[in-house]
Amino acid sequence: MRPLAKQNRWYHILFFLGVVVLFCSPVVVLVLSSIGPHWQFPHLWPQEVSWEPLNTLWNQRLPLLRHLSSSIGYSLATVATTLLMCLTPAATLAHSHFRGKTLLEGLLLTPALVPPMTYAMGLHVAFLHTGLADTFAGVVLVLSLFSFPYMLRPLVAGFEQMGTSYGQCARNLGASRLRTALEIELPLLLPSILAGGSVVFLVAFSEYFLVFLIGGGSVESFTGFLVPLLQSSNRALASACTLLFLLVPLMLFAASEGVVAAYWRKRGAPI
Amino acid sequence: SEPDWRTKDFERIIEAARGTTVRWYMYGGWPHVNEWVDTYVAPAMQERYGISVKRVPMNAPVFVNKLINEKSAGKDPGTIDLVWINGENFKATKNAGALWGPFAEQLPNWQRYVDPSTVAQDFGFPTKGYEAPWGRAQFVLIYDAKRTPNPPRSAESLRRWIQDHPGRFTYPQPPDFTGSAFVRQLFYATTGGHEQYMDGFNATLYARNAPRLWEYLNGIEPSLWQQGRTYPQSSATLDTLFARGEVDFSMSYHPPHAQNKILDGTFPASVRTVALANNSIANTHYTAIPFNAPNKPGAMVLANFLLSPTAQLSKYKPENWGDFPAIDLDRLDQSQRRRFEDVDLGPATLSAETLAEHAVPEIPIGYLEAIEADWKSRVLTN
Amino acid sequence: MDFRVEGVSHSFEGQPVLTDITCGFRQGELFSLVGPSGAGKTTLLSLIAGLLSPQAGTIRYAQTPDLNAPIILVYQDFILFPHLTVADNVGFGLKARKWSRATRRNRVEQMLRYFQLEDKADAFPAQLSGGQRQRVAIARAMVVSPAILLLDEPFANLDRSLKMETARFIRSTQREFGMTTVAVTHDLEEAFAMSDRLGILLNGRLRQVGPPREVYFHPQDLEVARFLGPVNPLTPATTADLLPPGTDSPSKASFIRPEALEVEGDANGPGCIRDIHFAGHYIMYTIDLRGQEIIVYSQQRVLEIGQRVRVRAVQA
Amino acid sequence: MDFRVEGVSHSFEGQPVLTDITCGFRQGELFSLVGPSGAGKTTLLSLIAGLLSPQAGTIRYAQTPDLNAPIILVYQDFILFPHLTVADNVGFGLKARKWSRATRRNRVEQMLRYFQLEDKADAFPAQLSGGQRQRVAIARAMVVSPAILLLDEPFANLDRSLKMETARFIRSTQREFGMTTVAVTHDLEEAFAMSDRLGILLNGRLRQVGPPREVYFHPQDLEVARFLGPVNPLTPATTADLLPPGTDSPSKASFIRPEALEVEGDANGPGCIRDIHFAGHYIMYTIDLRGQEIIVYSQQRVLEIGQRVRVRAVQA
Amino acid sequence: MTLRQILRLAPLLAPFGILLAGGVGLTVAQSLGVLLPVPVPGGPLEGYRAVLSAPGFWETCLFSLGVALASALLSVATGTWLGYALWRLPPQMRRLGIVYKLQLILPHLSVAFVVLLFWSPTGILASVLYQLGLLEAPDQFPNILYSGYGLGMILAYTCKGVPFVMLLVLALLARFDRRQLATARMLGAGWWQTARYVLYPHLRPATHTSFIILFLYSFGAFDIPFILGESRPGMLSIAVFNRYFKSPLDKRPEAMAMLVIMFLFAATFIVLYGRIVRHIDNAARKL
Ligand SMILES: Nc1ncnc2c1ncn2[C@@H]1O[C@H](COP(=O)(O)OP(=O)(O)OP(=O)(O)O)[C@@H](O)[C@H]1O
Ligand SMILES: Nc1ncnc2c1ncn2[C@@H]1O[C@H](COP(=O)(O)OP(=O)(O)OP(=O)(O)O)[C@@H](O)[C@H]1O
Ligand SMILES: [Mg+2]
Ligand SMILES: [Mg+2]
Repeated sequence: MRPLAKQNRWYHILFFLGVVVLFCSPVVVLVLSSIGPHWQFPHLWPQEVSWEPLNTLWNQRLPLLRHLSSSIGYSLATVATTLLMCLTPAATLAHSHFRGKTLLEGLLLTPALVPPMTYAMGLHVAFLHTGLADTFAGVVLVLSLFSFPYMLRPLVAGFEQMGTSYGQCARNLGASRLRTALEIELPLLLPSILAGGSVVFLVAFSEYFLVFLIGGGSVESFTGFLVPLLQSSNRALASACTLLFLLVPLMLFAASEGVVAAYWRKRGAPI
Repeated sequence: SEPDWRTKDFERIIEAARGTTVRWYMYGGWPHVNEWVDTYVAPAMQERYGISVKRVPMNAPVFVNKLINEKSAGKDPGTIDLVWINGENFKATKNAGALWGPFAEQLPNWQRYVDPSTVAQDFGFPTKGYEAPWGRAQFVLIYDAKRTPNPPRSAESLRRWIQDHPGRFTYPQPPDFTGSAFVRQLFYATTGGHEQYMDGFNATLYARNAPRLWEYLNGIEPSLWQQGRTYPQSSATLDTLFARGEVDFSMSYHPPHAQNKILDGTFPASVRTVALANNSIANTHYTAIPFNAPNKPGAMVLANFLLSPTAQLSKYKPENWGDFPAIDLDRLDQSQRRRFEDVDLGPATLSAETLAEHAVPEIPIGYLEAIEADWKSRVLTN
Repeated sequence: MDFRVEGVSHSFEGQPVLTDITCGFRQGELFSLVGPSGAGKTTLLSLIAGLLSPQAGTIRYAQTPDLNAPIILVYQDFILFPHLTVADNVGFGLKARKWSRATRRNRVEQMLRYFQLEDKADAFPAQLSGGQRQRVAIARAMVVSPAILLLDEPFANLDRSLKMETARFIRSTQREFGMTTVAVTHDLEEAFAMSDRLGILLNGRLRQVGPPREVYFHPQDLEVARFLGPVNPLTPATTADLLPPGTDSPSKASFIRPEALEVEGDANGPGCIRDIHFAGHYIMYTIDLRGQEIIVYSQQRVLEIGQRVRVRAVQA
Repeated sequence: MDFRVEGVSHSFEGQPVLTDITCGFRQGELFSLVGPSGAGKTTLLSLIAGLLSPQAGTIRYAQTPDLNAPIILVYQDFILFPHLTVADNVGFGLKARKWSRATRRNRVEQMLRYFQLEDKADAFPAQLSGGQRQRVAIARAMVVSPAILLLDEPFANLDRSLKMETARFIRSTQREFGMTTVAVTHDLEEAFAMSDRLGILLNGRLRQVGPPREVYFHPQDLEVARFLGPVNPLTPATTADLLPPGTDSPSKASFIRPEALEVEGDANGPGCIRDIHFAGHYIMYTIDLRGQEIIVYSQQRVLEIGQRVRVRAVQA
Repeated sequence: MTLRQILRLAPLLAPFGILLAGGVGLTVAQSLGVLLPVPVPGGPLEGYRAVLSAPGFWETCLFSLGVALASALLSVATGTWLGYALWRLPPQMRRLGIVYKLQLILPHLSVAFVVLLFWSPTGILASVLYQLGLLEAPDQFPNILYSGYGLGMILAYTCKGVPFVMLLVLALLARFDRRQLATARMLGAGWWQTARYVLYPHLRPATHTSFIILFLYSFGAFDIPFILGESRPGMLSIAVFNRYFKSPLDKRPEAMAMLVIMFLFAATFIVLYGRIVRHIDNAARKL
């Protein structure tokens, strides 16, 4: 038995480099192919550099920014909505037992996992009748409806792990339900919320069909810009656009991750 | 309530449209087209009519579904003023009653410059004035003159070329738009030309002729890319394979496509196009107005502007787009016509005359559906 | 606040854990609940705190517990909020009572000083030692002046002097505010020393309730007596040896405690020392007295294993 | 296995927790580590177990620990595997040693019987009481016969009889297999009773190491003495009252333990009873002796608060 | 279920009910030939008949299942391992390790494109091999992407799935007491025993959830097959996509029938999976 405290530094460094290469290489490739549209076998990098795609992006910067901010807006709103939708149900699913719970938990996953066309038409008709179609609220609602499973699962896991005793203890000390939720449970669930929120944000941010069908083009979206490019053969511009697309969630993740990690590190937790 | 704009004088329509916004829903995957709309159409419309044009990128199937739903829910007004549409999508929306019209023949530029016979049918489906033409496209094969100095120019020589160069050719899998058009061309070529099919779908004729097409396709299959085990799922994938040098041909339903790709750097400068002799399908693409368009006058003014010789000329220039005019050049005056003739399409795009020489019309939609369905059972799974 | 537990029973998964517990708890008293591990002590506290509902029986409070007269439970495993500092943990109950920041800070500081945690005010629970955590948990509960304070093993992780100080603090606060305290403990000495009454829970039944001396000296039966400390059963044979000649074997008390015996070296004595355990302020002798094992606590330091001795009851 | 801790220091976030600890641990001994809360006891155990690397100093083992001679630490908060049953928790180490299912089951059953956990074999940790969890943790460690067993507060949640039995079990297994045991405990009585040697850790320094009696009766200084139990400092004034006339105030021992004193009612005595604490097998009197507070442990039951008394050292 | 529980679940049950009733309801109706935008001839079950009897339908189903299964298994295994290994790294490296999220963010279409760029015979790997002198021409490069086994799609789905699993796993590990690992090590447990009995039970919620999600998602999504899909056999999702988006409206009942079938499959799969996993875990619980 080698002393537990001794950790193999070289193994760690090698592994870390491996992870970095593995996960960064696609981005490097995207960068290269965005400036080298005519990059071909057997060259390891583009032989000639073209700034054309970046130029195009620059020319489109105003509409791009508009679309981008609209996308960020409804994606964040979706994260908030799913969080609100999922909190009490997740606590209930984690802490109580009833017949058919597993079944219900499973069924609640389905919206995220079947093609959106499965319910898109029906929802659109329903939204048309309620006046939600072509509105920001409608887009947020439809995105929440199909991305909530990504929030629900981490939350249920988080609640299960947290157990009931913290909540009980806080209530016992006289805290109201709201204070208990806000000051005790939410901070403890932060890693789970972050995990769920990241995925929900991404799913909402990347969704194309539903945003267009329900938002009807009056709610602008960056994917409306990106997806046709990705589907076309203009790889260079598509790559450049993808990089731009990458930027927003990346900054958001880095920021939230940093904040949460600092929060827990300070508190002596192993994050 | 809204006046019936179909009966109104166009001057009044322009008047009513002044100061409004037109939301134009169109395919957004071609950056140069987007740019042309944003930097040419929109300012011109603003300047001439005080109309602000808002381009909304949206794939046709999405707005088709949206319109059909809005129709069944009776939502009026909607959000779409004008759409870029043709073929099956036009048929679907028209059949669902989701289009407004007829309006096309009312447009001054339609009356002045359009040859009605060329736009009476869209894939064999009567347009009845529910859509206004604004461009023309034609099918071409794309090759690299450096790699393939002598490209085949007929179905027969193509077959030989493929068999001589195993693994270097493929086509997108129908129902991909481009792949499907390629198969339709071969249908014409292997069964004795297009004329016989122009009167609408004839099942017995189809049953008699189709086997020859399957024979051709199955004949080349073993020599295709990946031994024909698999086909690219989209023409974009085929473009990529071609650009990376995995196959020697790409194809497009847009003659300037190769030139555009050279300009944006995807294809090398030595890329050229070729049309199959006397057998290159051409079609027209259109604009249409949804039944619940909130700004019908504005949409009509835009559709009319797009048909104007200036707009058509601008669109025709390869640095803008290179899309072929939908208007009949014979109806233009001399100087206008000269300007069209003077446009240098670029080395990769075939000239208008060459294309016109080999152009054949699209097949009625019934054949298209039959071919796409049978391609699966006769070519793919056999 | 006084309250009554009436005929309460509880079981987990069909296994009865508490059976028919009935007991009144008096305003302001310090009641210690003792019993072997797994007897159901924690369960009883949870029932009183209202965290579990009794499956049978009721618990009647003299007045409905509320924010001003709360019932507070200090958990056996503390349940400190890991994301709050020590100061915030302690101040949590005050915050819930909407105390202003300044008064809260004052009160918390005072509390921390009392529990010798001033220098840990800004530490997080993960950075504390076991005993420090326990003190934070107790401070967090005491700070809101509960009407009923329930302590689950409040001293388990404290060293002797902290234990005594904490006990003293609980005792004095409790007296001052008249808060009824129920403490579960394994430390019988502490329980004897600080409680007004003791309750002995064996196998899910409350076997005896009473002031410490009464319970210690007049246990209801041998089982209770044994639980409270080692006992030497009095058989007719040993009685003769242990009690002064002429004393009758007392009819009621059928045993004698180790500390009530005295041991003396005597080469002709009837006993023989089997084992010696040094336990600090006393020494435990295990003595073989004509075949029966007798335990004696004594200050005698000179005896050795194997030595022959005489054992006698002390005159109190 | 014997091992040496040599000049070990450790600090958390710049705060020194252990300073220059040097101590040899002998093969097969039971070493108790005592010290106030936060003294660094847990930290020292973690260092010995190799869970932390010392920031200065080294720990030398007589032989490299391995599967057949493992070092096992039983945590203060147990760290049971929450998803395994009690039996699986206990059998975990045996499985790692590739014991067959049948022999494993036998051994585990035997262990559980020993710790009175047979009926909890299929329960999960969450369904156990505090003491039951503690026993599972100890059983899980003992079952693999570690060469070095490190126990962090092994008795904190056990009642007296379980505590004694567990101590006895550890003691006998430990003797049998010659496993070196280091136990952190707050229960001084238990530490005195069962350990071969005691180490006293105050403020991160190992202040004294020795057999219990030596440490108890010859503490190195007053601080150590105080930690081990209440002391009555001997001033010239009190010496006269407490010691038999003619005895010189001993030069070395400057204090006297409460159990070395005797108290007697005496209407003219110099002392006055201030406080009485009943603690089971003894009673603690706090006596005001000419203005100085003196603590006496006694069996005397008849005295009352306010009564005048005389206090004297007992003859041992 | 008590009323209280229902009330507490209501924030999800209500929207889920709307989704089912409103959304899936119309789909079911249209699959049965009613409420269609344009009337379509044929009986109510015509759509289902056409779908089930389409050439190669079952083959397509099996192939889609295979691709989904392989990519989900691969993602869960790799993602769990990588997540755990990342968590074990020293804090500074662990913090930088969030680069794993890059691939989580990349749209599926981009990932497909990147896979194509890497693995095609004229791709980056081939170029590297060429530069190393191990390859003379692209056609010597092993045929990976379009070999008929769906390897390209499996690769792409795995690229997307691994960071997803890592995200969930790391969220759970954030509240995992490292001393459990230390205890297992002290007791002599090897790599497998620790993983199986200490780590896995803790990560179980993440692994099972992500398996279900990744499996069903790759079964039904069409972004990646759009670029890396093959023709023989094709992916079920592409068949749906084509019927829905690329066919005339009279194919709507067929498209809807396929969607209904996929929905039912997803629901059945989830239920069965839950049963099977519970069974396996219970059986394995006895050490
Ligand atoms: N959630 C539960 N599920 C099943 N059994 C339980 C549960 N909680 C407690 N028990 C069982 O109930 C009995 C009493 O538990 P309890 O915690 O009240 O004991 P305790 O007297 O506090 O013991 P200790 O002194 O060891 O803490 C024990 O046998 C325990 O195993
Ligand atoms: N992870 C940590 N970060 C910062 N400080 C710590 C950490 N762990 C322990 N400490 C501090 O180190 C000191 C010694 O802690 P340790 O746990 O060794 O004490 P202990 O002697 O075991 O106390 P107890 O008897 O209360 O368990 C304490 O003051 C504690 O606050
Ligand atoms: Mg308990
Ligand atoms: Mg400790």
